[in-house]
Amino acid sequence: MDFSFTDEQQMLQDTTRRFVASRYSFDVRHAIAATAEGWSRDVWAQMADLGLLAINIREEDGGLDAGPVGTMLVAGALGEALSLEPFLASAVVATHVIGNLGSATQRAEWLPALGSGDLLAVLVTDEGDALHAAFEAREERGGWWLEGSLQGVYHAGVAGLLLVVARTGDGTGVFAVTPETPGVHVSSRGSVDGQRMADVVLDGVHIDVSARVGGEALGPVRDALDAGLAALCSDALGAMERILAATIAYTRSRVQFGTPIGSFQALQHRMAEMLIHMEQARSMSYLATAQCTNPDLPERREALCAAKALMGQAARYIGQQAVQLHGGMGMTDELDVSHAFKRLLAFELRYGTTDERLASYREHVVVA
Amino acid sequence: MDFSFTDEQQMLQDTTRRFVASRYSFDVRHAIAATAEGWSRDVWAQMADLGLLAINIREEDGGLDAGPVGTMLVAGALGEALSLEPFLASAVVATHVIGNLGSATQRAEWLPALGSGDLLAVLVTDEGDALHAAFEAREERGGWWLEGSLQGVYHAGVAGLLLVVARTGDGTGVFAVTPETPGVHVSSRGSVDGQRMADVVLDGVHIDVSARVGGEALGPVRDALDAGLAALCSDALGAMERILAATIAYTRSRVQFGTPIGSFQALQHRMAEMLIHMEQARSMSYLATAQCTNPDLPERREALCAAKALMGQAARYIGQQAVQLHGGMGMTDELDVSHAFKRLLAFELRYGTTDERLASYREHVVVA
Amino acid sequence: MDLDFSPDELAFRDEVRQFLATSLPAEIRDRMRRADESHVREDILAWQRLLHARGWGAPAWPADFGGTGWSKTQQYIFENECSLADAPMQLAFGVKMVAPVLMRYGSAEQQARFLPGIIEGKDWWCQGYSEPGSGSDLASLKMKAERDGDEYVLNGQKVWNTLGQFADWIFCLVRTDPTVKPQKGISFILVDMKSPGITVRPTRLLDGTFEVNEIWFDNVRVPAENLIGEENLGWTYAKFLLGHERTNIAGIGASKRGLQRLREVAARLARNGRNRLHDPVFATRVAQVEMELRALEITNLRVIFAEARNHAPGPEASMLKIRGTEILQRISELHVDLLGASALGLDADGDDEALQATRAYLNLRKLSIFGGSNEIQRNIIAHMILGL
Amino acid sequence: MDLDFSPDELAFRDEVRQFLATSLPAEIRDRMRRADESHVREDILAWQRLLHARGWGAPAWPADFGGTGWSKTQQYIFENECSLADAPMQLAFGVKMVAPVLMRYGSAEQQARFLPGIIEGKDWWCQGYSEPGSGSDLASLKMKAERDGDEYVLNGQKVWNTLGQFADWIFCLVRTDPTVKPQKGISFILVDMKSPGITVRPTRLLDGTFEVNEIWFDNVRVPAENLIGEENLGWTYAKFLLGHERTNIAGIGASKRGLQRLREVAARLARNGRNRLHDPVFATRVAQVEMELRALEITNLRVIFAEARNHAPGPEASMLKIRGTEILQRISELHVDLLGASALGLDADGDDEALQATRAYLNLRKLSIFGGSNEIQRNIIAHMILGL
Repeated sequence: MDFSFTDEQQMLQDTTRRFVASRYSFDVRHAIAATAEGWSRDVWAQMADLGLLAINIREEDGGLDAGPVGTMLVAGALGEALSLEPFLASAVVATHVIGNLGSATQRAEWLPALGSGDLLAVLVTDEGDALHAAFEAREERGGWWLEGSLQGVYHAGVAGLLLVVARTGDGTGVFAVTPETPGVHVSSRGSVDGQRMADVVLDGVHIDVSARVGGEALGPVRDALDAGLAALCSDALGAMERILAATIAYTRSRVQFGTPIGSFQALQHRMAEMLIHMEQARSMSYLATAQCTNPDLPERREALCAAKALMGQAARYIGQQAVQLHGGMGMTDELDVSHAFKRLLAFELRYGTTDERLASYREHVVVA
Repeated sequence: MDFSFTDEQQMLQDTTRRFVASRYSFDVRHAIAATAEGWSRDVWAQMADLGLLAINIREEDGGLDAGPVGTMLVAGALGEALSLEPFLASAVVATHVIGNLGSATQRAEWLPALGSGDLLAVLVTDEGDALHAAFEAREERGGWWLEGSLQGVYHAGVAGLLLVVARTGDGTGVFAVTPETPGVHVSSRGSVDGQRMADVVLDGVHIDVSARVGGEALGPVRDALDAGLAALCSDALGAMERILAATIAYTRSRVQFGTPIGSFQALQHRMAEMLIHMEQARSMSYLATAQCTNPDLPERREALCAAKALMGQAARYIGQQAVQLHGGMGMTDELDVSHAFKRLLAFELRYGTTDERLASYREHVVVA
Repeated sequence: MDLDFSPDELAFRDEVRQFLATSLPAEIRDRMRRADESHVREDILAWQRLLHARGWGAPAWPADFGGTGWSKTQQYIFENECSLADAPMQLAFGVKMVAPVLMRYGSAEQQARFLPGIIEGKDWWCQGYSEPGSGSDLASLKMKAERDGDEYVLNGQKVWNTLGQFADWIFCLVRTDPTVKPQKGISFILVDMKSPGITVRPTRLLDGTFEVNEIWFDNVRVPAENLIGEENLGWTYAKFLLGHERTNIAGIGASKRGLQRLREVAARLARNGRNRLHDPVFATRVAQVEMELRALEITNLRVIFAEARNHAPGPEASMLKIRGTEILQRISELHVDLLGASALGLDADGDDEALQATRAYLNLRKLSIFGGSNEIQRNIIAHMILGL
Repeated sequence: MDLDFSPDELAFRDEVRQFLATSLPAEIRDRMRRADESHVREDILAWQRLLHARGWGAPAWPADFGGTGWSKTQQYIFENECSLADAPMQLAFGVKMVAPVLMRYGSAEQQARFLPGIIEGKDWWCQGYSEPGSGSDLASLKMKAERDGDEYVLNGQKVWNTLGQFADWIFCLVRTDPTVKPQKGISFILVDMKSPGITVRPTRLLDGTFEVNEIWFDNVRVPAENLIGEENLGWTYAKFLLGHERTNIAGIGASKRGLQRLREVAARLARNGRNRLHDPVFATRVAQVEMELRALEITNLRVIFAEARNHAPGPEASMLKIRGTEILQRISELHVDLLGASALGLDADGDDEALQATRAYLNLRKLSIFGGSNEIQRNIIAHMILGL
């Protein structure tokens, strides 16, 4: 049992924190959110320069291979900054799939570009359920026909490479599709947390046989989604840290009836409860990170469901209380509190909702 | 819509309140609880003198016929006093069954004795489920054979008349059995709320054919249990009033860190929440009273389940917080708070637990 | 004791229902149903005119002033039926807030000048109470009004002004005497929103809508005849007003409508699979809210009954505010949880139930903050009811 | 970062399990399982002797004093395994409370005189802290100790004394200087319970058991050599002690055992029908507790890890106390709710699981009150961690 981080991991965290502290202020983020694309290619390039986009690429593929713990620390710092960049979608999930499933040729073609930030890839599948394939792939005339549609795929609207998960008849495959391919329709819209997501429709899309990424993909897709879930948990923990710190600072400075409202005991106890929720959430974020690569799948699933469900509950409690304790200011778009609140709401709903994860957990541990 | 009480109802409430205020102090109750029987025949006689045992007897049978509202007000005052007497079992439920089901002869034989306190009768059935018959009745040789057993029947150990609900083959019957009848085994024990309850075993009990009370009994039994449930809700409301008043008084007088603990905002907000729970419980107690005679059975059942479930939740919250706010004193046997807390726990578990009632309500209103 | 409405009350309810079914314009009802606020001023004023034409423009006003003379129970029935029928809420700032103050403390001239515009749906009123730093602690407000001949000159800032961007008039609390203790130096004044020197800046809220404003007053000149009652007695009028703000504070009708819609959405989603209401865990959460709402409706009627006898809304209204807003917020959570990942979208076009659910969830956070935060309400209960 | 126990720690856990399986007497284990406290003094002291014989009499003491030299993680593993095996809890007042004070602040003579009796399971210690009116506000205590030659003369009353009816010794906080501010005039003294002038009155608790006492001191003469450290510095020692009281404060092992037993009871009840754990609503409540417990175990290990590095238990222990006691209380609610109406009985004979469940539910109300109420713990978090 050891809760320390290695020097390398610590450095990765420090790097990310320094970067967002100097380059990703609330005002910068606000300006980025208001752009049409809703994220910053410039920031993305800087993240690449710092190596952050290569932490999920293995060393033999030219990456930093920082593993789940390194990813946790980077994602946590980005979550605290309420970052809008597609780190989780491209640098964690898509990078994972290509690294674990791709042929040597595919890895060599895509991984360096992913690490350098030149390529942005997104896995197109139901992030809440690895077993649910929204697309069908049919092999025909030396290629593949893809059909299907999926709503709300984070950052799919700006991806240079869509990694479509489809049922193949005898299993599950991942197919690399560029958005320019005829029959591909990607329409972006905003998510509640200010990030962009897209509805993806593949209407008789034909691709070359070589566009299939590796072979049977269910395992690698599930592994990538679990890595994504662990990173998302860490992102949410960062948002919790941000919002709790903001709430404490606000209640210390806001004066009513002649005293700071932070001196009112009922509010103090509420914040103490927020802290406990957050520390319990931190423990679960660690658990998700430790378990997301566990080869014992039922054990992994049980742990990840518990982590997501408990953190989802913590997100709701902490988010709602933070807004409440900010009073009217919490209702506005002007402070970070409402944006962190919305990021926490998105966390609750993504990668299997709190309700869904709690039901799965219940079936694993209670009825078993 | 009218939330006022008639003069007669108001008088009944005042009478009961004056009676318990002058004759049923906490010390008197404590002494009664310590006796072998656990209730006071003397108090019972005084209640009879005041007419309280006749309020569920119709006027044509010589009673006061105060109806559900009168019963609610009397039961509420007795609940506030944490009364140990078998008012609910004998003067509400058993009296109801005889009044509604009994032949003229049976009513004439038993009702005056019930009203005068000379006879104490208890309905022996599962108070949480009118449809569950714990006993079997077989007609044979000009009489009835009764078999079966039931645990935890309140006050059955001191009843002069057991009204046993049994399945008859073609329906449900109520059978009047005296405890002296061969084969009747009644063993008393204490309930968590300080009242006595008994396990009743009928082992080949033979009774005369005339001992059957009226005919098909399912309807009257259900009606009587619903009247009992409404009275029990009112009893619980009385206990809530007692425990909240005690908590407010305690926190006003108990000084810590130089100020009464009732001045701490976190505790004030807790007590405000207790009050809201109690007022919501009061509304549901009214609802139970208004609905317990509704001829529309699904509507009645829905209302009674909602009332019992919500009041059960209120009982738990108010009871637990009252003990907590009393600190160590709440843990002792010496103040009324722990006794009211235990009465509220018994309320949660009796007449269908909170869980059971909430599940029934859910099936009525949500899935329907 | 009788928990049911009387035959007369039931007949009244049917009359209201009938009126709503025939007189509420379909396009207004549909916009309300979709929470489409693109025509909010027109819709609310049009509905006010229709109500006025029916003689129901001001349910709570005395008949002398053109009110209905309805009992409190009738007013309750009316408001609930309006919610259930997706009618717009009447604009409280005029009908329910400034009007009672005018009727009680205004001069005959002021009454004649302002009340018709309110009941006839001509004037849009808004409220100038809160200031930066003076929210729950309202008496600490700072906006100055200095007498200059026949006028007052106003300087300062109001915040959390609801829907003032559409307003013709604003009633303001202003400080006319800074030398006495805070409650003693406040006056109550009516200001034409077209007056030079007023700047309104709508505040973008977390759900992307614009519902509240900051308003700056820069040497705004207001005729002294617009002062209500006496100078420096405004705190009395303000407290009187806050008492009247509390009718329908429990929002029973809105909660009932929310639960109806939850059922509708659940049934519609069920075309792709099972109805979420058949999941016992989710259904239990719904049942819990239904049950609490049923209790709260009775509690609300009890408070109305007591008020009708005592002629003064008491601190019991704080209970209704707390539980009522908690229930509305929990229903909005149920909507989001029912929709799951679909609730993530926030900038689809307005005709999408996921968008509405998410917006409502975000927007209704305000319920426990505005109108006296639920913490303040708990303080009131502790002090005024429990005597702590 | 590694959340799993190391191979060495796992081997240690197996060693503890093996010891418990072979050395915990069956009759003691069965009494603990039934919450039968009829032999509580004999059982706890017998088990202490068995632990001592194995060299494990004082897990947290330094090896110099006969302790195990175990790491904090090993101590955690040991306590959890003991809970899971239904072993008695070691009596904290001796091993975990007065002993660390003796080792840190006692004289060599005091250490030699008192520590062996504690670790060898000979002496039963109890605590004299709280007084009427001085519970959470401990520093306001009033019990007097006046110097008279080589003795102190004690007069006053202690309350909420746990299990003192069985005690050989009591450590007391007493006021030796009433003229200075409260914290400055307190001393820490050890008193033989056989001293003339001591009266112990057990208090009947709400569950019918006798677990706490009132103790009166009427001119009780105590040798001055029984004073710990310096006169009037007792508050320092008391705070040091309270810090040490907090090991195993989260009660992870007890909660795990409680959930195991809930499953066992559910399975046994299921012979008459379906297992209540197949009811999704009840099962969700169980899952909720399991999940929070899993998180709390990691949180507990994080606190232990941090403490091992910083050498001082911090205010984080307050979080463990709050959540740990909430979880234990909720498990006791689940037991009662599982049993339903069967849980009504309270004076059946001791071998009845309904009786145990009800007693436990009632008795465990104390967890959020004693040992620093959960309200006090929230104050500590607000002040010491959040800086409010």
